[in-house]
Amino acid sequence: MEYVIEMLNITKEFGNFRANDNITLQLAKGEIHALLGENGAGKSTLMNVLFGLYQPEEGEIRVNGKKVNISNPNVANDLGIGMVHQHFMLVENLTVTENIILGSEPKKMGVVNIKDAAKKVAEISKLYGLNVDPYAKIEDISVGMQQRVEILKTLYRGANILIFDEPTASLTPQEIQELIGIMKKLITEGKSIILITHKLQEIMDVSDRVTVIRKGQGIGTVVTSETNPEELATLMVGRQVTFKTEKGPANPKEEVLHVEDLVVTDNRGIEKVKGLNLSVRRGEIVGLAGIDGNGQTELIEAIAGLRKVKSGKITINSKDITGKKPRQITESGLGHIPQDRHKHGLVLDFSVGYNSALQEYYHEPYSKNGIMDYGIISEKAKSIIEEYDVRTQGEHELARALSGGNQQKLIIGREVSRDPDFLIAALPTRGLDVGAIEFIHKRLIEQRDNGKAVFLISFELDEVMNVSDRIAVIHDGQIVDTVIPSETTEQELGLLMAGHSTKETSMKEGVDRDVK
Amino acid sequence: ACGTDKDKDKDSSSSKGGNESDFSVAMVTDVGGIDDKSFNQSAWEGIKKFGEDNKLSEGDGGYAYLQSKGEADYIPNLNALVRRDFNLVFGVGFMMEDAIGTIAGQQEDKLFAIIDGEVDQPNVANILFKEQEGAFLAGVAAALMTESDKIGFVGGVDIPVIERFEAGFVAGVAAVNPDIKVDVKYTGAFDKAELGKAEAGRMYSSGVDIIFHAAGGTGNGVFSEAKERKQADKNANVWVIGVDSDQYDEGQVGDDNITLTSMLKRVDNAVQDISKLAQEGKFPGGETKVYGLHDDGVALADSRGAIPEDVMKQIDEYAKQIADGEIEVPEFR
Amino acid sequence: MSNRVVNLLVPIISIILGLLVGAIVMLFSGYDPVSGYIALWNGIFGDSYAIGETIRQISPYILAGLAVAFAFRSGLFNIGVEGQLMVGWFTAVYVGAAFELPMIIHLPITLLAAALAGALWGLVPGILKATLKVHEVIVTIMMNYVALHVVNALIKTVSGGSYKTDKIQPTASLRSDFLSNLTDYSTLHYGIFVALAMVAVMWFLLEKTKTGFELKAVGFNENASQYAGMNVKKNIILSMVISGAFAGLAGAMEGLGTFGSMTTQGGFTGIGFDGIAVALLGANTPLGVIFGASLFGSLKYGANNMPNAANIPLEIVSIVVALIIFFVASGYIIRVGLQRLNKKKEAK
Amino acid sequence: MSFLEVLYFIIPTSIAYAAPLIFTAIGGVFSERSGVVNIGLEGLMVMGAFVGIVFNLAFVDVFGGWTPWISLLAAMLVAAIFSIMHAVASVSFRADQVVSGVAINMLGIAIALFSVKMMFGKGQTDFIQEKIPRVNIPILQDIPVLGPMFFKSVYGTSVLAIALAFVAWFVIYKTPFGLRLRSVGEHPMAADTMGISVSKIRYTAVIISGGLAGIGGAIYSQTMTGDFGHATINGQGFMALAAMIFGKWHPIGALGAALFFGFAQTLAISASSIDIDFIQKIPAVYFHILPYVLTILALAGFIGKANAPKANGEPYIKGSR
Ligand SMILES: Nc1ncnc2c1ncn2[C@@H]1O[C@H](COP(=O)(O)OP(=O)(O)OP(=O)(O)O)[C@@H](O)[C@H]1O
Ligand SMILES: Nc1ncnc2c1ncn2[C@@H]1O[C@H](COP(=O)(O)OP(=O)(O)OP(=O)(O)O)[C@@H](O)[C@H]1O
Ligand SMILES: [Mg+2]
Ligand SMILES: [Mg+2]
Repeated sequence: MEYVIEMLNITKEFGNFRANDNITLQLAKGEIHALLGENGAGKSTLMNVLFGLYQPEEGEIRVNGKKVNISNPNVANDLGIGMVHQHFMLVENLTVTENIILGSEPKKMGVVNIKDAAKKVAEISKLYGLNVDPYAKIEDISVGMQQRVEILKTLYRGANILIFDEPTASLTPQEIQELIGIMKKLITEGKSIILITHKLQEIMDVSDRVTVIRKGQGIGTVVTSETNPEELATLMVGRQVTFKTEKGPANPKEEVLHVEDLVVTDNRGIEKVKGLNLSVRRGEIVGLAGIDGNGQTELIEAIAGLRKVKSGKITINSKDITGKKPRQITESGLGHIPQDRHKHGLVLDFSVGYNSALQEYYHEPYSKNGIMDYGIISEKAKSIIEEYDVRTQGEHELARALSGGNQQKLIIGREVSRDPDFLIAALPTRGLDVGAIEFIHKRLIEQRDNGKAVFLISFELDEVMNVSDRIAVIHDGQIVDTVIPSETTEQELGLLMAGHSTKETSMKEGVDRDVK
Repeated sequence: ACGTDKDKDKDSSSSKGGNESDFSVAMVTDVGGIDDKSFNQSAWEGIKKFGEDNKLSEGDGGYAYLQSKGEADYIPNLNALVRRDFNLVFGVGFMMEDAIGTIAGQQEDKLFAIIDGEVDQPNVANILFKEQEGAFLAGVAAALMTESDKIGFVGGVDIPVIERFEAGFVAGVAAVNPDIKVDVKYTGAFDKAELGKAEAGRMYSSGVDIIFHAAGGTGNGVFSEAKERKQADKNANVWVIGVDSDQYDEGQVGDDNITLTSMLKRVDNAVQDISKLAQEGKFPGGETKVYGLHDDGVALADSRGAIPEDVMKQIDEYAKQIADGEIEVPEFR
Repeated sequence: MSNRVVNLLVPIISIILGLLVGAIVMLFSGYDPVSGYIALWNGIFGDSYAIGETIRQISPYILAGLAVAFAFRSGLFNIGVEGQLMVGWFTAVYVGAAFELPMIIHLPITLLAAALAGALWGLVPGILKATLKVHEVIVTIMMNYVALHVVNALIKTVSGGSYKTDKIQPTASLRSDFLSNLTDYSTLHYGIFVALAMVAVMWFLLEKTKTGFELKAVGFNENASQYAGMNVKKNIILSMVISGAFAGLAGAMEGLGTFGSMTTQGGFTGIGFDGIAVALLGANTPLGVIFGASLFGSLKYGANNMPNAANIPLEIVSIVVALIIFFVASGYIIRVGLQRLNKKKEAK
Repeated sequence: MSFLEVLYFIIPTSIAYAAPLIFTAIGGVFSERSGVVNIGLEGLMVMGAFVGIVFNLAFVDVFGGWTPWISLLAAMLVAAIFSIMHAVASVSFRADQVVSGVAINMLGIAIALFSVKMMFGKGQTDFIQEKIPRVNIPILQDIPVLGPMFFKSVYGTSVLAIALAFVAWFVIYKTPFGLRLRSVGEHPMAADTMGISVSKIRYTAVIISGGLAGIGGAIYSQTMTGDFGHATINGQGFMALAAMIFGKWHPIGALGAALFFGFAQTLAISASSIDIDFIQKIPAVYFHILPYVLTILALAGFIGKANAPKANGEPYIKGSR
């Protein structure tokens, strides 16, 4: 086989920690090569080495058979290697075009020639069907769009080897479908792709071969067509993983959350939630399905008291909490796994221990009349680490140093261990490996079985289908329909999310293909 | 401990080698610094003069100074000099009153003098000046020289010393022509030239043609403004009266000069006077000596012809009357 | 080398580097570094008197440093320590002079008053930041000038047109004959204990109390703090107020300890600005501040002896001090150097 | 003075007051837009003020009327070189940029004063003979009302300052360098992955800030004091810092803020001199604090937080998150 990229026996150390231990990865021309591994296995590190951000301690890299020394991203760019980073590398307050031309700006008499650049961007984006607005500011466009900007950046520089580090972690199903389409198109254009993702189905769908790494070590490379998700999972985790989470039937009891004609606006004052009604009962998991930007964020933040309610009423345990302060709401029984773990969920510069007490530090036993008891807090942290298998040096390590996966487990541990009557879980498994996901789903169901109400927000249809007992579909700030998982299909859901009412869907079966 | 030892050897050596006549003096500057073109500098000149007259050399057993970065340095500096065994130590500036008071209390066998301040201790001589008398003459000069009959006074921070300048100046103007209104302004700072400049700009624009400043560094701004106006237009009628030392050099604009004259505060004379007295064993401890026109404590600088003879005569006339006590110049506004 | 050793070595090496460069400067400008540094040493530790004065000088630096550090810990940059210090100084002197009370009441009240004054001066930027998101740096800079002019005006008023307030009652004084005699008539006063007490207070506040937990959280991440039900605005204001209180006490050091009165200020004292360096040299930790203040205070004070004993101009000393700060700040590069050394050693 | 006369006084004076601040503040904009906090502006201004005067004194016979202008260049050069220290510390040595700034401030005044002592044997320099002149701009000065306000006896430097603001705006928002500058200050890692050398940009930015602050200081000393001493620059650097933040890290904003400060100052001065009895009765202190209070009020007026560049103050370390 003819390889465009060969990473041979790469070893990368951070201090005396081996993030990559003698890993070999060979990318054939025109293939989509998946890179699979648990959180913290070493995937991003390996790719950062290939992109010239890190220098490996050992091993060599060959491009088209020639040994190269990729000392910095410039070299990578020149070699035609482009990378779409896991944490986007976009300057928020610049426009799409500015972000794309950054570093190789077209000039007219010393002035950046934005017009031409924008035109070129528009062309490329048209060529690959990305349709992004060249003049839009990054901070104003959706994550999916930002993702495409990242892709455009590499294409604009004429990269023919593209690295995607968890591109789908934060995309909606539609966006994922579109992305997959884009990748296939790129291949036909003669480009080669390395794809990192935790979603085995995606790997099965698009990739030609898979390289699996575990705890920094290469486990091996398999041909996709000759394997299956179960095998892949076992390879990467080192044990059997169940996908369809086992759960008994729900037996819903009295209502816990009640939302009535709720209206909420976003930061710009535009109404995002428009007279929404919703109810979640003890002993059930209600999933909220919807396309990003249809008011999910505003809804959650309004319930949690992080955003002003324009009109309408929210009650928890039939206690009116409309416009109450976050703490009052928490105390009336809310547990909240926030959508953005870095913005709301954690104080990254606090230790794991401090973070584990973030919601309860102010009352006994964690503090008595104004004095903290860090001893008890450490105890609590230890138990969460233990029980929720948070991989960390210990409760004194900074939350910042944890992998997203482990950061997430920490948050879930903190919120669930408070045993709240009503638990909001917003995108709880984003960016996590299958092992972690399985674990988290188990916990949510456990809560339900203990007679708590759980409200699950997710862009992953299969997650919503697997975990929830009822699915409320949100579209344009309203619940357009509520369906039972066993009685619906992903297709139907997709249509509802797109704003079609159930009646239409039956006739619209033909559209499935587009949605899928 | 080595520090004290060193001091000790110093002491012994100086007392060994020194014959009876040698009488060492030293001073501590205030935050203004040794060369503030004002009383610190003037005091130092006095001390040097005294030293030279008595064939003393700079250093221990002769004459010396220490500079203060901030108020907190006064006491340590005074102490350092006392430890170096100077017979008489001057503290310059009212800010040093407390410091002198403390040290004088601890070192009763040493002699101290404070300039511009008063400390009630038997071993401290207090030196004050009748700034108002000098300022009065400046006022007379201004009143006689003004063509617009508008005169300005720019003060720094509003403290008693400066108030004496103001009071004397205003009185002097009034003595010549009661109808002239003096535009009195305080910038609230001694070190903000931009404010002095703006203030002066305002005054000149409003028709003022002579400004007397008692504002230290802020006064630089006054000079800048006047000089610019002179530079822009050779026959612009703008003048500045300097303060403390002869500020003629500041006034140079090409071959013109906008310094009308300066009100001198002869701290040097006072310092020498006190040093001599002390040397002769007539140290005025516990007393307050107020130096005025009469004893060359204050004076007007040579105007280098900016002020014509006849006017000078009238000024000298006033000077005489003040010296003879016929005119009593007010101290307060 | 263990991390601890490195952490110790870095400041030491920085100081040595600073002194070295300073020595070179002296050589080139025709001064004798040896006698210069001997003078510096004697100026700091030479005799009990010097030591006394050095410690005296350190006290206000500790408090100014605490003020800056405390605000920093909750994400605020307080350049207003200078002004807060001045109002604290004035208030201390005023309360100290105006009332006649037994010491056990008078002194504490006076200190409290000074702290409150400083706190008040910190309250303004605090409120503006919390409610209107006005950047605290500008407001505190402006408040410095306001303080300067207001205090001078107040001195004039309370002293009936003079340039100096009355002396404080002995019952409000931090002066101590005991300490003074101990250090042969230095002006050392009990202020140092107040300062050290405040170090403890800050440490306790930040590391032990609920408030400290909240202040730090808000400093790191306002969103998460809000999510965790903390009152972000309250904490921002609180932080500025406490910071101001420390600064006010720094003023009290001058008013009740060093001077016993306040004279019209021609300009800023500089202590407030030095406080920034002190705090950051101490990595914004209470104990670190003691280190920063000691370094700063002793160099600043000992410097006076260089013109005195070796007639080397003060400016050279400021250069040395600045360089030391510079090198301490650049500790990273020194760390790298040390690690290189280590590697070499291990290699052998 | 009539109302118009008052304006004829206030406006030129405000601009003259603002000019040094404008240069320095815009210098700050460059530095902080690249992500390097620069509270060393004060020290850099001191350097500039000092060099400006010394150079002026030394070369006045050579350059005659051009001396002040060439002195500006000299000041720019030296201050720029001096600022490299700050760059090395904050970019290469990953120093705490605030501390390094403080060090720059202390060092600036110390070096300047020490050199003065060495050169002149006293604490301040002599007075310069060739100050920055005020000029009447032909034709424009004859425009009724506006003429006397803006074009009669103005400093060339004031004109330069205002021009600079627009040049800076152009550089920061229209040129490749500006684009890179902003990206480095917002998201250095992103810039790095795009092959931009974060350090190079930051060095350049800091050095630019040094040069501009140097000019600012030299303008001040050559217009306001005419000599250099320990108190020549005191606080202007911090006022410039305030202007930069007030102007939301935007050159035009900084220009506006600086002009506002100047306006507030001169307003207070002329207000205090209005010859109405009750105004004359107002204690001076109220006028002394007026400019600063006005500023605070103005800030409170412009509700909404000034957003600093995201990466401001953080040394860029590859691979950290
Ligand atoms: N910059 C760094 N400094 C120190 N250690 C690091 C750094 N980056 C990664 N590591 C270590 O290397 C390991 C692998 O990190 P990497 O980012 O490659 O994981 P990953 O496979 O991308 O995980 P995820 O699936 O969550 O993205 C981590 O567990 C961490 O301990
Ligand atoms: N600067 C760092 N110091 C220590 N560990 C690091 C650092 N950067 C990354 N890591 C490690 O890298 C691993 C994963 O890194 P990566 O950037 O892929 O995070 P992640 O888990 O993918 O986060 P997310 O899923 O939120 O994107 C984690 O184990 C984390 O501990
Ligand atoms: Mg990763
Ligand atoms: Mg991840």
